[in-house]
Amino acid sequence: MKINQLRKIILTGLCAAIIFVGVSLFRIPIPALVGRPFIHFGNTFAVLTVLILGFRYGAVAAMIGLGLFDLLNGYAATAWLTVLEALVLAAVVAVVFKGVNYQQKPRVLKLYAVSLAAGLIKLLTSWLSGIVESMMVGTSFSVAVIRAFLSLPATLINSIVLFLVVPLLYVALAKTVLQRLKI
Amino acid sequence: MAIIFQNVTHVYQADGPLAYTGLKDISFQIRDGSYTAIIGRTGSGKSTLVQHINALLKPTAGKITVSDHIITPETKNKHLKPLRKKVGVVFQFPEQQLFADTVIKDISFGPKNFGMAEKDAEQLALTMLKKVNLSSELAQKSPFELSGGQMRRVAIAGVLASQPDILILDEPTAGLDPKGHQELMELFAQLNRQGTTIILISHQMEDVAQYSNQVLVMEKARLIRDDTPQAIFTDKTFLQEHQLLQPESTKFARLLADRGFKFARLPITTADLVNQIVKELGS
Amino acid sequence: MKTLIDLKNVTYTYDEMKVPALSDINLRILAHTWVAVVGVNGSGKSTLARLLNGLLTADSGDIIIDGMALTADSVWDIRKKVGIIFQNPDHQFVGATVEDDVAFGLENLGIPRDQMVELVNWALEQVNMLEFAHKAPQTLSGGQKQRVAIAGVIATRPQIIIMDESTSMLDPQGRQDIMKIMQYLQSELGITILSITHDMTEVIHADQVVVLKEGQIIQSGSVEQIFANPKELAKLGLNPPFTQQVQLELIKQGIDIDSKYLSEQEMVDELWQLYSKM
Amino acid sequence: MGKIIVGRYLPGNSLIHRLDPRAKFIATFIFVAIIFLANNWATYLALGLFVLWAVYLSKVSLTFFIKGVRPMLFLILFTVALQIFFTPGGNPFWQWGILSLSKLSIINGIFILLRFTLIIFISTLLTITTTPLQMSDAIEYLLRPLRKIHFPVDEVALMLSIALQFIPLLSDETTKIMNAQRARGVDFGEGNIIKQIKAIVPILIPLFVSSFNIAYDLSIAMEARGYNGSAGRTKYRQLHWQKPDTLVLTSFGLLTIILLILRSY
Ligand SMILES: Nc1ncnc2c1ncn2[C@@H]1O[C@H](COP(=O)(O)OP(=O)(O)OP(=O)(O)O)[C@@H](O)[C@H]1O
Ligand SMILES: Nc1ncnc2c1ncn2[C@@H]1O[C@H](COP(=O)(O)OP(=O)(O)OP(=O)(O)O)[C@@H](O)[C@H]1O
Ligand SMILES: [Mg+2]
Ligand SMILES: [Mg+2]
Repeated sequence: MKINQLRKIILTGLCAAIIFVGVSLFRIPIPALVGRPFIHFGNTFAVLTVLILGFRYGAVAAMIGLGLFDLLNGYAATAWLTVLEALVLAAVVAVVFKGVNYQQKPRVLKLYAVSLAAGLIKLLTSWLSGIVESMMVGTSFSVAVIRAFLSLPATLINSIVLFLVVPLLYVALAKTVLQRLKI
Repeated sequence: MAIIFQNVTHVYQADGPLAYTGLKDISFQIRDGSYTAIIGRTGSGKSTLVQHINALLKPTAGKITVSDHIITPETKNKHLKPLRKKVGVVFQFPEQQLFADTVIKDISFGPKNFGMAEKDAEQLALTMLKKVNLSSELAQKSPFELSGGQMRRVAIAGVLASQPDILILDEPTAGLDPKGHQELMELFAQLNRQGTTIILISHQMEDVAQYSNQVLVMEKARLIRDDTPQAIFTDKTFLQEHQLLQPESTKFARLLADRGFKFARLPITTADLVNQIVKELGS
Repeated sequence: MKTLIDLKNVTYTYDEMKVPALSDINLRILAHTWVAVVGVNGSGKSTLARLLNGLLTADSGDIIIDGMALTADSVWDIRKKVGIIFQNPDHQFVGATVEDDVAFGLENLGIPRDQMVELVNWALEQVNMLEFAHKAPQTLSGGQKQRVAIAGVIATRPQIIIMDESTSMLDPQGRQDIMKIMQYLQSELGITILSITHDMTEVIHADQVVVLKEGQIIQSGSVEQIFANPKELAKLGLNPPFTQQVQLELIKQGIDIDSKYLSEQEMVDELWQLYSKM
Repeated sequence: MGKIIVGRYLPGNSLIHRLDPRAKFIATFIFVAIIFLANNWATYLALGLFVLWAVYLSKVSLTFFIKGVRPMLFLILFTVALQIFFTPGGNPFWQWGILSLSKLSIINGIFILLRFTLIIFISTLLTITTTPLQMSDAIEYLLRPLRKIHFPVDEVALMLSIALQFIPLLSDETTKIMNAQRARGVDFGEGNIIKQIKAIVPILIPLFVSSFNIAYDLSIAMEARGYNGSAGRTKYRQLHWQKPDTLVLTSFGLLTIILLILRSY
């Protein structure tokens, strides 16, 4: 095995760990009337990972990082939904990143296009998985749709943060470490 | 900048199933401008102890006074900035906290956070670069292109840049080669001579003996001794009981003493060892 | 004694570098000896370690390990003979538990499981870590992790172990533990040790000391030979060992003491003689 | 040392703890599937008793399971309320616009509450009684059939185990870096959101740098120990499928049959 490929496999595992830590440690509580919602950076880090490692490895990292978190924290029954969401997110991010041709002509605006797409698709998949979750506990379809809608505000805030933060972090990474990384 | 600990206890994850007592009923004082060393085996609570001085950790019980700041279990996270500005910490392997794209930006990060204007902060950063023996040509380079030893210096400069009155050093030279080690220890000694209170965590008894004037010995979350280095390093039974090493010079002096050599008092530094041998042989 | 490692005119240059990291290295190491490699940061010590294990391939020259030339075909066999322990204990733990980590090298060799179980137990016993077999790495101290790394290496029964600053991140206790174990491996299992280190107290116990500077071996010999000329060493950024520091300082202060390298015991004897003559 | 626990595993030596993780995995997913068969009090009673029996066998205090429900409580009640008020049909004894309340919808709501609780209990049971390492072993094993479609199962398994192993290390590192930056005047967890988001940069970058360094060092260490891809490797750690594991799956078969019978009453 080429050492560079091994390195990339290891890095994928480590990025998955960073994503996991992004959910478990990087949390900002958001003020709300009910419950204790918080912004977490799991999805943000997942998008960054896809930008850094490309679709194949990035998607695996995202699926492992986010899926493992659910599995180890008592959300095993819905972990498969999280994993699917991660896969879709990775695919969209990878396609848009390629589409805007960032690698050839790096412009920050293009990164915002990527993160916008990521934020929107996250919104959509959260809604869909919300529906499936409700159906799993036996609500009727119309109730599932409504319920999924009403829990969107929290996802929206997360998506907005994702949209704003990904370009910021990617630029910071590109300026410091990515140039040294040869994979 | 006197520091006073009064019956300080710290319990990690106090209300979880994995509660762990990191500090148990610790009391001591550190005088303004002193050079204090903290020694003890790994896991004895040294790092836990020093993180209370700038309230990165808060006591579960007890009280800490750092000049006019008082830290108790009730202390809120707000308004800690003035304290944090006064107390600089060089953590273990500080190069692992570098993040900016240029050396100068990284060094000026602290002062800017503490409210200094960008221009002034960068000016200060250049001064600090010189202080840690790095050429000012490095200022615009990426810190990640530097060698390990240089990165360490940049990180230390970043802490010094806030011009702290108290400087906490957690094994600052671990992993450096002897030359790098020597130069940094001299830098800290110089800062101490200029009035900075220094608190050094170290496993290197030579350094402790040479530079400090007060030694705190930690064992299993307790402070088991607070004394001068001379008293501690010449107390063989104490060292043996607590599995602490003695400085090389003390060890060597003991070998000589066993053969019949007479020392006025057991030396704890190389300079003292040499002086006493010369005195004995020269007369 | 037989020659275990033989380097002939070995040169290596990293891809994007202009100057070679190692140039024209000639070095012979005898079986069952303890060799210390010293030199300032960037002098090429780690590069040497990596060449010996085939992690890097020399641009020119020959590397012969235990009579076998290191080539693309023999590299996997050579790796069985040459184990390396690296600097950072956290960055070389591969398995999820202690026993899994020790088994890693054996799994790579395709060894059947029942044989692995035996070898893992044996290796853990050698480093006194058997009782930790089921523990996860994050529950171990740095020194314990390095002991596991050693077990992982000896499980495949190598003839040479290279330590690339393996104790530099440990506390004194951990350091002592590792040194004791390595001495045991050398004397009881006959393993040849090549230790890269900045620690002079360790160097003075070596059978052979190799000094590197800017990619070249500028000295190689016994401790007495190497420390015969401390001024030269100082120029290379290397501190003399503690007793020699004292010795040099005493000479500077006008004490009439032998200027050749003295071991600790010799120093004590010499000083005692001077003392009792008065 | 040992100060970071990943996930919510609780050490123990109960029958459930000792089950093969694959059995627990499969069982959990079967359970989530057959819960769809429940449609009346009898079926819910059967499922409920089954879950409580499993909880009892795990010898884990019920409070840990209730703790698992608590963060979801709002969501559950919310869903239940929606279902109750928005399900038309039956004979509503109260109606206001599209909102209505009937005996049927209330019963329906209670069923949803039960399902929700049962799913959380069974997920929690898996999490609490299975170490992260066993989880990853089970996943690796269950992925194996994908080899047929040339899915790189071994590589993914390696990534998974590396992720698992370095989560504690990187968590620890994160805390350390946060502390170091705090000491340099950064506030985390306070002040306005924009400021807090910006404060992520000086943590994330060192974290990535660390990861690159680990990847570099670890790849060299692995190669030095003879790692040359997954081909030709033997395996030290093995899972042992035993009688109780088969029994568990059988009991799920029985449960399914019971549900099928009960649901037609
Ligand atoms: N966040 C934490 N949660 C729980 N326990 C902790 C935490 N941090 C440290 N500890 C424990 O507290 C004890 C003291 O740790 P500390 O880091 O203060 O030791 P130390 O004397 O600095 O050791 P070393 O010489 O290894 O740096 C250790 O047993 C450690 O495992
Ligand atoms: N992967 C690499 N790519 C390019 N150059 C390298 C690489 N690794 C090392 N070098 C260069 O090769 C030279 C020798 O490095 P080497 O790591 O062998 O030194 P060393 O003696 O082990 O130093 P240290 O004491 O810091 O570990 C140095 O100039 C170094 O910058
Ligand atoms: Mg410490
Ligand atoms: Mg090296």
